[in-house]
Amino acid sequence: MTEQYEETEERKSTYAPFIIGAGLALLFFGLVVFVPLAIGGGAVVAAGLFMLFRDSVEEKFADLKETVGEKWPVDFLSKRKLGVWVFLMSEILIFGSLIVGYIFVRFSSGSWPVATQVHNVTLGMTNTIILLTSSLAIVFALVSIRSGNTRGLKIGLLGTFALGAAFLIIKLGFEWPAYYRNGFTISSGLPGSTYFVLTGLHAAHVAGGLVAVGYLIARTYQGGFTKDNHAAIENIGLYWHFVDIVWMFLFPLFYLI
Amino acid sequence: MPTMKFYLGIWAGLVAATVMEVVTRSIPGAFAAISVIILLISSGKAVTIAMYFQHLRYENKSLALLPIAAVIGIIFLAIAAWMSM
Amino acid sequence: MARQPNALELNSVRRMKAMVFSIREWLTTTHHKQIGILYIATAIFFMAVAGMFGEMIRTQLTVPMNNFLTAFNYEQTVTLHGLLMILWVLTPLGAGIANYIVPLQIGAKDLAFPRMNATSYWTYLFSGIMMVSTVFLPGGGPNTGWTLYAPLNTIQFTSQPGMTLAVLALLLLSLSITMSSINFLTTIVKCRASGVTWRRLPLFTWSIVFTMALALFAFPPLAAGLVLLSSDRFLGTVFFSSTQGGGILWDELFWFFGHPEVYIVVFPALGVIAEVFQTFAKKPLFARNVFIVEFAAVAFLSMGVWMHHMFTTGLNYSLLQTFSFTTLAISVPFEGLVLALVLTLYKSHITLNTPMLYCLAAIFTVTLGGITGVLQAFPVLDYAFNGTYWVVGHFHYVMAGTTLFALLAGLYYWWPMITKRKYNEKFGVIAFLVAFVGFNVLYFPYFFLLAMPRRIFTYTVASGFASANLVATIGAYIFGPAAAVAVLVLVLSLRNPVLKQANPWEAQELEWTQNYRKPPSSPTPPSSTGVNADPPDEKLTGQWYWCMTGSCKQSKPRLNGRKKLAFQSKQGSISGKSLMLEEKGGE
Amino acid sequence: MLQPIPVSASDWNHFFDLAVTIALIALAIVIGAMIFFVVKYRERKDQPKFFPDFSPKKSSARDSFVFALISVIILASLVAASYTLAPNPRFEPSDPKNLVIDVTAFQWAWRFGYPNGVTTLDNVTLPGNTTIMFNVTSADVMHNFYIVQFKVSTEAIPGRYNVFWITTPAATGNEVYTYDIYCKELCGVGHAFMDAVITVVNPAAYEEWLASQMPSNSTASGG
Repeated sequence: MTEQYEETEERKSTYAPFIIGAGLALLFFGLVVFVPLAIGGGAVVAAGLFMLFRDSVEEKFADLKETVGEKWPVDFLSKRKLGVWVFLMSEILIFGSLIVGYIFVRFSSGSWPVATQVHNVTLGMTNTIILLTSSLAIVFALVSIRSGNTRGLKIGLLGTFALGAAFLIIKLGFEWPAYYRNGFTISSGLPGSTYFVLTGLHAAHVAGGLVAVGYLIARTYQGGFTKDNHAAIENIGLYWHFVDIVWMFLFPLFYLI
Repeated sequence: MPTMKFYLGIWAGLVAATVMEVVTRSIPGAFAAISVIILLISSGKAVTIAMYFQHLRYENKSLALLPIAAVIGIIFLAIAAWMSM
Repeated sequence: MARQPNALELNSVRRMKAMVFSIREWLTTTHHKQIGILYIATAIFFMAVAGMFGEMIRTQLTVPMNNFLTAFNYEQTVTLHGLLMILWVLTPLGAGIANYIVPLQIGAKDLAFPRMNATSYWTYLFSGIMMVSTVFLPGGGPNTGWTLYAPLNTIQFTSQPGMTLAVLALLLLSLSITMSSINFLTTIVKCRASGVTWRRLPLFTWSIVFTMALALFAFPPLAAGLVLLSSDRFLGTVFFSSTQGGGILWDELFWFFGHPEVYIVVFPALGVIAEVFQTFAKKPLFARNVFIVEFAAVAFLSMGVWMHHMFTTGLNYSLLQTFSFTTLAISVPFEGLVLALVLTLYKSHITLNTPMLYCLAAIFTVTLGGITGVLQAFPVLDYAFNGTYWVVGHFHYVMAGTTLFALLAGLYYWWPMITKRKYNEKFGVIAFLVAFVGFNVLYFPYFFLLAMPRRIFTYTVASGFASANLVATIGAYIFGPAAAVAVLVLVLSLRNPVLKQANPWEAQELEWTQNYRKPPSSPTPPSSTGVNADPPDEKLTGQWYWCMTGSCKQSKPRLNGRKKLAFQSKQGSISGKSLMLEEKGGE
Repeated sequence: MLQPIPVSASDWNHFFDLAVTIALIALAIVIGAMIFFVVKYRERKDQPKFFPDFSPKKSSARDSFVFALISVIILASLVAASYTLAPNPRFEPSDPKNLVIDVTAFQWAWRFGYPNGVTTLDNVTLPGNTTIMFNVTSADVMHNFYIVQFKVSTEAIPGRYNVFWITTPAATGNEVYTYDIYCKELCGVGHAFMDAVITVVNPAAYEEWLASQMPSNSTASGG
C-alpha cells in the first residue's frame, strides 16, 4: 500500500543538491590540497545554487499541497517561516558560542588593548546605522508588497542591497586595511584573531544575505511577487534582521568595550 | 501589520540608542559599569529588532520559544565557561 | 489466507526495479524514502570502513609490543574509527531510518523541505568521502583522537594537510546535520496528518523530535569551534595555540557538542526499541506518557552535563560538584526509560525474532553501559577512570552495543516495509547470537583494564594488560564478521520473493497500518482556531486507541464536539485490522 | 614486594566497591526482570494465536503515575546517597606543610622541579609520610598526569597550573616504594611510552638524594 501512496504522488527531482554537495567537497578539498581546485569548487556550488534559484523562480518546487493536519502549537505559521526560525536558532547558537569564546579568551588573557584606541568608532557607528537602515528598507519592501505596491518593493529591496553593499565596502575597503596598516592583523594575537574572525563571519553572513536579496530583486523584476505571494521576502527579511541583531552585539563588544 | 510610520519610529529609536551607546562610552567612570550599561542597551536594541522588524510580537507566542531556548543554551555555555576560567 | 498482489502492486514492483538501477534517479531524487535508503546504505558503507579500522586497532593491541601498525598510523586509525563511527555511521543511520519512517508515521507526503533533505544527504556523503580520503594525503590524516583536543589540533603540532581536511569535513557534516534537524523539526511540527496530535505521535517519531532538537543545539557550537580551528589552520589566528585559555576553549565548545551527541546517537535507538517492543510484545508501551516526559527530561538535562568530560582539567570544586550532580540526575529519567521498556514485557506475548533479540541485547548493553557511566559521574572515581579503557568500555557498551544493536533491530524490523521482502529468520538469529557473544567478549575485558590509558599504540609486558587485550581481540574477530553477516542476511534477502502482506508483523503503528484519517473529500471549513479536528474513527484499532491510554483519557475532539465518523479508507489499502481479520478468517 | 595502598587509593577503593555493588544490584534487578519476563511471557508454539488488545485500560494512568513516582524516588535517593558519600576528589590536606613539585609535561616526557631548583626527568623521588602538592602544567600540548596506584590524575594544559595533593605512605626503614605515572591524554606519537616513576624513600634518604642532585643540576631550573 505504501507503493500506491507513491503512485499518486508526483515525483520531483533535481541535480542541484548533488551538485552543491560535490561542489562544497571540491571547494574544501581544493583549499587544502590545490587552491585552483577550490575556485572550481566554488563555481560548482554557485552553479548548484543557481539551479536552486531557477527552480524557485519557476516555482518548480512549490510546496506540496498541504492536507489539513495537526499543526499545534504553530497553527498559523507556514512551514518555510518555521524552518527559517529554526535555522535562525542554530545561527544564534553559532554566533553565541563564538561570542562566549571571545569573552572567554578576553578574560583569560592578561592584557587586552583599549577598544577605542584600536578600532575606529566612527566607522563602526556608521556601519551600525547603515545596517539598521537596511533593515528598515527591507521592512519597507515587505510593507509595500503587502499592499500590492511593486514600486515600493523594488525601492526597498534595491535600498537593502545598496546599504548592505555599503556596509561591506566600508568594512572591507576602509576599516580593515587601516587596521592592517596599524599592525592590528588577524595573526597579531588574540585581540586581532577574535575581531577578524567574528566580524569576518558576520561579513560573510552579510554577503550571503546580499546574494539572497539579489535573488529577491531578480524575482521581483520577473514579476514573481504579488500581494498574496511574497513569503520569500518575509523569510529572507527575517534572516537579514538576524544579521543586523548580531551586529548589535559585535559593535559594542569590539568597538566600545 | 503596523504602518511604515511606526517602523520609521522604531528605526529612529534604534539609531538614537546607537548614538547613546557611543556617547555612554565617553563618559568617564568605572569601565565595568559602563560596559554593562552599553550591553544592556544593545540587548534592548536586539530585542526591539526581533519584536518589531522580525515581528515576533505579532506571531504565535510559541515561536518566541525558539530564540529564547537558543539564548538559554548560550547562557548555559557562558556560565560554565566563566566558572571554568 | 494470504492475499494475492494486485496489478498495481506488481506494476510498482517493476517500477521499483527500474528505479533501483537508474543512477539518474538516485542522483536527483528528493523523495524521503529514497534518501532514507541512500542514508542507510552510505552509513553501512562507512560502518564497514570504520569497522575495518576497529579491527586494525584490535589487531595491533593483541600482544604487547606489537608492531603491526606504527604509532602514527595507530593514532590515525583510532581517530578515524572514532570520528567515522560516531558521526558518519551511528548518527546518519538513525537519521536514515528516520528519513524513511517519520513521514510515514506522521502521515506526511515528504519532509518539509525535500531539496534540503537531499542536500543534507549529499553533503553528508561527500564529507564522509573527504574524511576517509585524508588517509591518502601526504602526511596522513588526523591523529589527535576524535576529540581533537587543542593545541594538538593546531598546525604547530599536526601540520599534515589531512588534519585540515578532516576539520573541513567535520564542518561540512555539521552543516548537513543542522539542515537535517531543521528539516525534521519543521516536518514533525507542521506536516502531521489530521489526527496525529502530539499525544498520538508514534514513539519513534518522538525520539526523533528529541534527537533533532538536541542536534540543533549541539552542532552549532561544534561548528563555531571548527570555524575557529580552521581559521587557526588557514589564516594564522591563535585561538587554540594560545596559552591563554586555548585548550579549555576547545574543551568547552567540543564537549558542549560532544555530550548531547551521545544522546543524539542513543535516542533513535531507544525509539526503535520502543516500537519493536510494542509490536513483538504485542502490548502498548508501559507508561507511555511518563516515557515521553522522561525522554524530554533526558534531552533537557543532557545539555547541562558536558563538563563531566572535563573533570580532570582543574575545574573549581563547586563546578565539579554541580556537574557531578547533573550527571547523576540525568541517570534518573534515563533509567526510567529503560525500566518502562522492561516493564512493557510484563504480561506480554513475546515473539522472539531477530529484531526483538537485538532490542533485548540493546537493553542489556544500555543498562551495563549506563551504570558504568554513572560511576564516572563521581569526580573522585573519574580521576582514575578518565582517559582509560574503563571509559572506552563504557561508551562502547552505549554506542556500539545499544545504538548499533537497536538500529540493526530497526533495519530488520522495517526491512519488510522498505524492500517488501522477508529476511531469513534463522540466519538472522544466528548472526545475532554470535555478534552478541563477540561483542561482550570484546568489550567486557575493558572494565578490567582500569589502568590502561586510551589510545596507546602498544604496551609493555610488565604492564599486565596483555591477557585482557588478547581476549578483547578474539572478541573483535568474532564481533566484526558477525555484524557483517547480520547486514549480509538483510542484503541477501533481496533475492527472496516479494512479500504478499504489507504488514507482516501485524504491527499497530501508523507507518504499517497507514490509518491516518484522510481529510474529507470536501473539506469542512476550518473553525476559528484553524484546526480541522475530526474525532478518530471508533472502529479503528491500534495507535488510535492505545495512544490515548495512560494519563490522558479518550480525548474529546477540541472543536466540533460531536463525533463524526469521517474516515475514508483508501482504495486498495489494507489496514492492520483488516489484515488481521483476513488471517483470522483463514484459520 | 607488597606496597602499602596510598590513602587516596584506599578511599577510592572503598567508594568504588560501594558504587559497583549498588550498580551490580541495579543491573541484576533490571536484567533479571527482563530475562524473567522474556522466559515467562514468550509465545510458545502450542499456544493459540494471540490478538493484541490495544484498547484503553482504566488502570493504565494510575500505573504509570505510580511507576514514575516509585522509580524516581528510588533512583533519586540512590543518587543522593551516593552523591553525599563520594569523597572529595582533591584530597586537599588541612596541613599546609607541603612539598611542592612542579610538573611540566612536554612531548613526550615529564620534568619534575623541586623547590630548591633541582629538576629530574621521568623520575621523581619523594620522602615518605609527607603531603606532596603537584603543580602540573604543560609546555606544548595537553597531557594527563596520572599516578596509577594513587588513582589521581589531572590534565596538563599549556598556560594553566592544575594542582592536586597526595600523601606518600610512611617509609621509615630502607624500604623503597615505586609507583607509576602514565600520560592519559593522546599527545602525539610518543604517547604510549610517556611514563615516569615515583620513588618513595624515607625522609633522610630523600634529603641525601636531593643533596646528591644539587651540584650537577644547579644550572637547570624547574619549568
